[in-house]
Amino acid sequence: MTLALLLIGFLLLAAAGAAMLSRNLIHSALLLTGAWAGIAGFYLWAGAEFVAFAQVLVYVGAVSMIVLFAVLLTRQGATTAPVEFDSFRRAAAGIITAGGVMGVLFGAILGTPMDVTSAPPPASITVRQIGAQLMGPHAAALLIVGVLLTVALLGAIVIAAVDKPDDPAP
Amino acid sequence: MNLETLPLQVRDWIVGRFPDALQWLVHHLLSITAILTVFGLFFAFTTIAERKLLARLQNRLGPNRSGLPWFRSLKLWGLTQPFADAIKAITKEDVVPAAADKVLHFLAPVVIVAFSLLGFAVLPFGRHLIPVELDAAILYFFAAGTATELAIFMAGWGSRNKYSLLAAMRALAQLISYELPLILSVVPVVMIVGTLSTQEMVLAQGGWTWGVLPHWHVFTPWGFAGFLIFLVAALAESNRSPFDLPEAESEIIAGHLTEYSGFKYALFFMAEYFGLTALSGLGVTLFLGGWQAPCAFLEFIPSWLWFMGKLASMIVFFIWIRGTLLRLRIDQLTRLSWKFLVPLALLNLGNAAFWALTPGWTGPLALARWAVSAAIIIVPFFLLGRRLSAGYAPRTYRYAA
Amino acid sequence: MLGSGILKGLGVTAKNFVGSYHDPARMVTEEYPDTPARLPEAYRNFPFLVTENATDPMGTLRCVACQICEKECPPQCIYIEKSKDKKPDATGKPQLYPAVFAIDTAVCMSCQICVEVCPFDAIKMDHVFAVAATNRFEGLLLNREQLAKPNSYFQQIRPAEAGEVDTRLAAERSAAEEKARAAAAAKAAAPKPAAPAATPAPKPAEGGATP
Amino acid sequence: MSLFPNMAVGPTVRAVHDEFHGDLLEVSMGPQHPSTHGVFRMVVTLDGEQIVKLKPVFGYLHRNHEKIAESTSYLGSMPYTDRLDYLCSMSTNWAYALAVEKLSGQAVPDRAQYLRIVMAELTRLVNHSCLVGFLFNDLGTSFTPLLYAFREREKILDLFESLSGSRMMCNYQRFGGCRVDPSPEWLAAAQALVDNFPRFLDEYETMLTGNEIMLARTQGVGRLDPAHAVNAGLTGPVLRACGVDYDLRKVDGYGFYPRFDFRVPLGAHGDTYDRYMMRILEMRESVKILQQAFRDLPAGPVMDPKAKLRGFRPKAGEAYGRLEGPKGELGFYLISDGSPNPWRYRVRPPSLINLTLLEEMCLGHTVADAVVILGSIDIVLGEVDR
Amino acid sequence: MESLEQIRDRLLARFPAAKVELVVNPGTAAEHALLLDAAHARDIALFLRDDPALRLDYCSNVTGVDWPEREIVDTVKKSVPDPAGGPAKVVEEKSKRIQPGCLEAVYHLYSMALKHGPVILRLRTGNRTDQVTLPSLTPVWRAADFQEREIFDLYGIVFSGHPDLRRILMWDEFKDHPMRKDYVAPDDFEWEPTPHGEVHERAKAHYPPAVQPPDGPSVASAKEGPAP
Repeated sequence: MTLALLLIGFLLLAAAGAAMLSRNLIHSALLLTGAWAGIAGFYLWAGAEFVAFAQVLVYVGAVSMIVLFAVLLTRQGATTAPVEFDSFRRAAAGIITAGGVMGVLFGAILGTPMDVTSAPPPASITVRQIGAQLMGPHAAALLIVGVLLTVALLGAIVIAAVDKPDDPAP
Repeated sequence: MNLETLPLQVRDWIVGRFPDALQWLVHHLLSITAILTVFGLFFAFTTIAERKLLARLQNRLGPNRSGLPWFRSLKLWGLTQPFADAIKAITKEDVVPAAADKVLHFLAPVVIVAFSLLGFAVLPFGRHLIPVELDAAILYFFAAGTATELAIFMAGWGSRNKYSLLAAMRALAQLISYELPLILSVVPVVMIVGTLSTQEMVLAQGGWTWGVLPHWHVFTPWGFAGFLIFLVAALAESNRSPFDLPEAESEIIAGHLTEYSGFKYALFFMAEYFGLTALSGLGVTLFLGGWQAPCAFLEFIPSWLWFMGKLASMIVFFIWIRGTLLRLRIDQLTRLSWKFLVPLALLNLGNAAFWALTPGWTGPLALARWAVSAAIIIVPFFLLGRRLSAGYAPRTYRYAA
Repeated sequence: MLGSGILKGLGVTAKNFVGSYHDPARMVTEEYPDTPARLPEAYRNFPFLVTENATDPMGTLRCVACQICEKECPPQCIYIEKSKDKKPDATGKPQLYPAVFAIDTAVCMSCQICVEVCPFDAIKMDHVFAVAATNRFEGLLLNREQLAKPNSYFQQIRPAEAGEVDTRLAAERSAAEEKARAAAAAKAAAPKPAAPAATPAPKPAEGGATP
Repeated sequence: MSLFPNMAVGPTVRAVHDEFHGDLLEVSMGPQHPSTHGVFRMVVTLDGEQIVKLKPVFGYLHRNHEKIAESTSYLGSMPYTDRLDYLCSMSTNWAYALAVEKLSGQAVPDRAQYLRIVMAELTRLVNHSCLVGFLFNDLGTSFTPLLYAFREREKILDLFESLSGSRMMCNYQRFGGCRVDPSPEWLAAAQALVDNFPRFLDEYETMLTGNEIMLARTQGVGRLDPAHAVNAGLTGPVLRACGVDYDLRKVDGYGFYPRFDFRVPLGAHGDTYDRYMMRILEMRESVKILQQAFRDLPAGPVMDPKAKLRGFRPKAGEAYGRLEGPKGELGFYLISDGSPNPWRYRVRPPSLINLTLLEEMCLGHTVADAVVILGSIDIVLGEVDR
Repeated sequence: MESLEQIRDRLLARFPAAKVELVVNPGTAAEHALLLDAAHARDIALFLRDDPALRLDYCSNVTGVDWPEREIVDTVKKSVPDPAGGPAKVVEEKSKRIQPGCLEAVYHLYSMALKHGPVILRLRTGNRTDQVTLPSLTPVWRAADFQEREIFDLYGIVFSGHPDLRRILMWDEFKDHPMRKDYVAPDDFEWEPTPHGEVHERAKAHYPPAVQPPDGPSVASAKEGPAP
């Protein structure tokens, strides 16, 4: 089973790396989507089917569309020119922030107590139990997320709606 | 050895011939090949059925000339037409425009066919014939279905052609706005049956009252409304007739398929049909009782025949719609979804909740239960319908003095 | 109700679907290569020259190279060169005949104005529509030999019109013979009173022989 | 009343380059496009889906028909008139014959006048059924209404073929009458066809006129203001759809039309739906005219005995003959200088002039609507480009 | 509708400076026309459109006509007294004069409001070479838009005041005006070897003798074999 994990991990990191390095913005957006699919693969490997399918449905289906729209609307999709070396100060600032973020990440990973031996695969949870959990202890979180998303949706519509007169009256 | 379990026995016989370590792999490989061959042929004969049915709708014969290569006199009513089309598609030159983004142009058909085939993994074809018994089957089905948007966008953007770009934008708007009613029309069934797995949904629709009336969801008010919304949304998801805007041949030539030719075009074509078959398979499973027989005494016919029969009848209905209806404009299409289908689907959700909470109403109360449930869905249908078609009515004309 | 128009539409297409199986009015396909094309008699496509009989086409060509059709043809696709010598035609009168009569069927639009203006019924419209040639210039330029078709063919493709034309021509020929015989008789009668003493007039039979 | 209501400023026209909305997309629809009814090109500037500018481009099928006519005899130009509007060759022939008869004062016997009306009305049925079929094809049906309309059109074309010899290139009228006298069987077949034509129309109307998608797609699309339509010289069903009562069969009363009782339908909104209904109602009126014509078709010659076939030289002078073709006012303006060839031969093309306001009708609508509006105007490129 | 003479008199009364003449149409159709001078054409057109009695709101047809220079021979019969006292002999005096050529735009106007018949206007340019501008009547009747562009394209009359004067039928880079009587077709047509008449002569000039087909069509097509 660890062979599958290595394979998924390698594909995941390769896609993410390629997304970083590729010149064409559309290509990197699609590679990012590939990386999300890799994460879904990882969930499948871990036996959490529900989360994997939710991940594919949400990320590969919807969020990738939002990223592509963002790329199209700002019309950067066509430009493939690399960013030149502007000035020493900007490069230094870039390296510092990257280093900071990496430090925080590694601290978090190393800090969590994780026993290295592969834990016994948990009994497969049925969707009904997940539903019960969601409706039970985590009901508040679910409702807050729902409200949050609706507000975000309405906000997006308000911003995007150009003050166009309504459809020409018949 | 009855016909019902024949496919299972054949599978067990083949799997038995392999060493144990490989048996798991062979088992799944067999189900994959079974799906590919059955639905590959189903796709082939759907194309010929579509062309002949459309022809019959239009008072003409349809393709009937392609017989067998060496027995020329044998015409076979054109049944070998799809194989002729396949050869034509394969041998045609595959032109890739110079300015095209080669990677996207190549990947689009691959992605769209792969993801549209994934949907078949969870459909219960027969009493025991289900490729993968997933607990979250419906969620898996919709997860597999979302990637078609991605592929259409890649095709539209990759071809570097104005019409393809227009089509990619239209396709995205259409698919996104119809994903919601599709999922919302499925949620009542999940709520009533209480599970996401398709096999249990079909089992829940078993049994007949007085041996004749099956307990299919479509025969309940919320089920019928859900089925209609599902049909409209499925038409839109698979870019079929009233909603075939992305490849509206009269406006933007073949939309995102303009720059595709040869085998890649055939792949897109195949993906569209696989998507349509998968969606109608899901519709049959959720609303038309999957592989359940319509009456008790017809139980002897194998269950997978029932599934295929219902699937074929839904495909014929789609073809009939294609032969009759006009195409909607992009803003009307999205308005139909957001202002009509989504509110109705939400109401239907409430309707199903009411239905689920009142199982106890028996005898005269059952009629009341039906009436209330029907009213919940029909009254808003008329109100929303009148508001949607406000100002559009056939006119009467005056004549010159 | 919102969907009623759509349902009526579906009803009509269903009626047509069912109708296509039993109602001939709703099944219009004619499988052309298998069932031959039914052409009405008046159908016209590309002219042809009428000859009296099939055995000697160039000998009995009705056309007398009067070049009216060449002048009247709108796209100017007919090319005629008169013959130097004369040849007796059906009624016996010596007439010219076309040494070269070419129609460029690539230019001809089958408008049958040449048939209308031809005073000798020498050119009629044909029923051929499956025309193919390997070379679009010389291949479609039909000369006299290719254009000539016997009167029997004309009767076969246009029975009514051919019948009319034949009765009219037969009437003209008999009238022409009448005149010729009367002229010959008058000629034979005239010399007798002028020169009774001369050797007997050439035998009337010989006069009658020259048509 | 400004003649160019929104020539420069469409309802949502904005600068070509706008930071947030991105620049405008210029698409060329045609000359090779599935729904421009021939080699017609529209250079469309799009803001997203909406049309901001639309320039029609003509000339792809220009054969200079008028220059050819100046070097051909009057009779020689008759077959060329079939090629002008190749869907309605019979009524174009009549328009040309009408102009030449007006130029030379040639009389036409009664039977020929009746036959001309029969042929013109049959051509109107052919043209309108053709248009309605293609309009639904532009609206997106997969050929079903088009094939129903073509089923009826083919029956009429078979009648033309058995009479004049060719389905579409009839070359049937001559100066002073018609070329062939139809046989009784032909008249019986025509009568039978005309009697069950309304059955086809009823089936068409039940299938499509009440269709919700059809109402949504055509009502309010391509609206036209009557004053602009009259000033822009639009004629035919497109003009009557705006409510302007102008039908040459009633106004000029040419041929024997005053003897027939028929009504002229008028629209009220001037949009694509009205233009579609004009064609359907006009087809019903044409069926009424045909039934009256078959009922009292007089006997007698079809060709005026004094009419000369060759060597036709009208006196020097000019004449403008016009008639109500299926697409609008079709006119022939002939100037003769006494020679067998006309000095100037001018065709007034209703298809070209009906396109004058195409841009005004399409501004603000989407690409899908522009195709439908063009389909509802009914143009044939043979007549537009001549 | 009033007769043409009444219209002309009302126009002359209304626009004293304008020159409006009646052009007689000798043909049997007897559709006479009004010849307007270019300067006042647009005001007269506006008047004709808006006058309540006429209301010519529909410009049906706009036609370009090319009248090249023509040599007119007028024969004048004069009786010449015979010097020897005999009867006076009638002598035809032939005098040649050159009628100057011009380009002409003919407008057929109808009224849709009052449904009455054609009033025909004629506008003539100075000559056929440099003075070829006429006032455009598109601002009065939008119907004349495409037809005036066609006249500009095929005849070369420049319409001043036309909103969008471009070639309509020929491609924009085309130089000459094809409908003029003295137009010479370009020689770059594809060789069509129907060897007769004028086409044959022009083909000969194009193709070196080697390529030319042997004279006479019969020989050529015999080799090709009969069409079916």
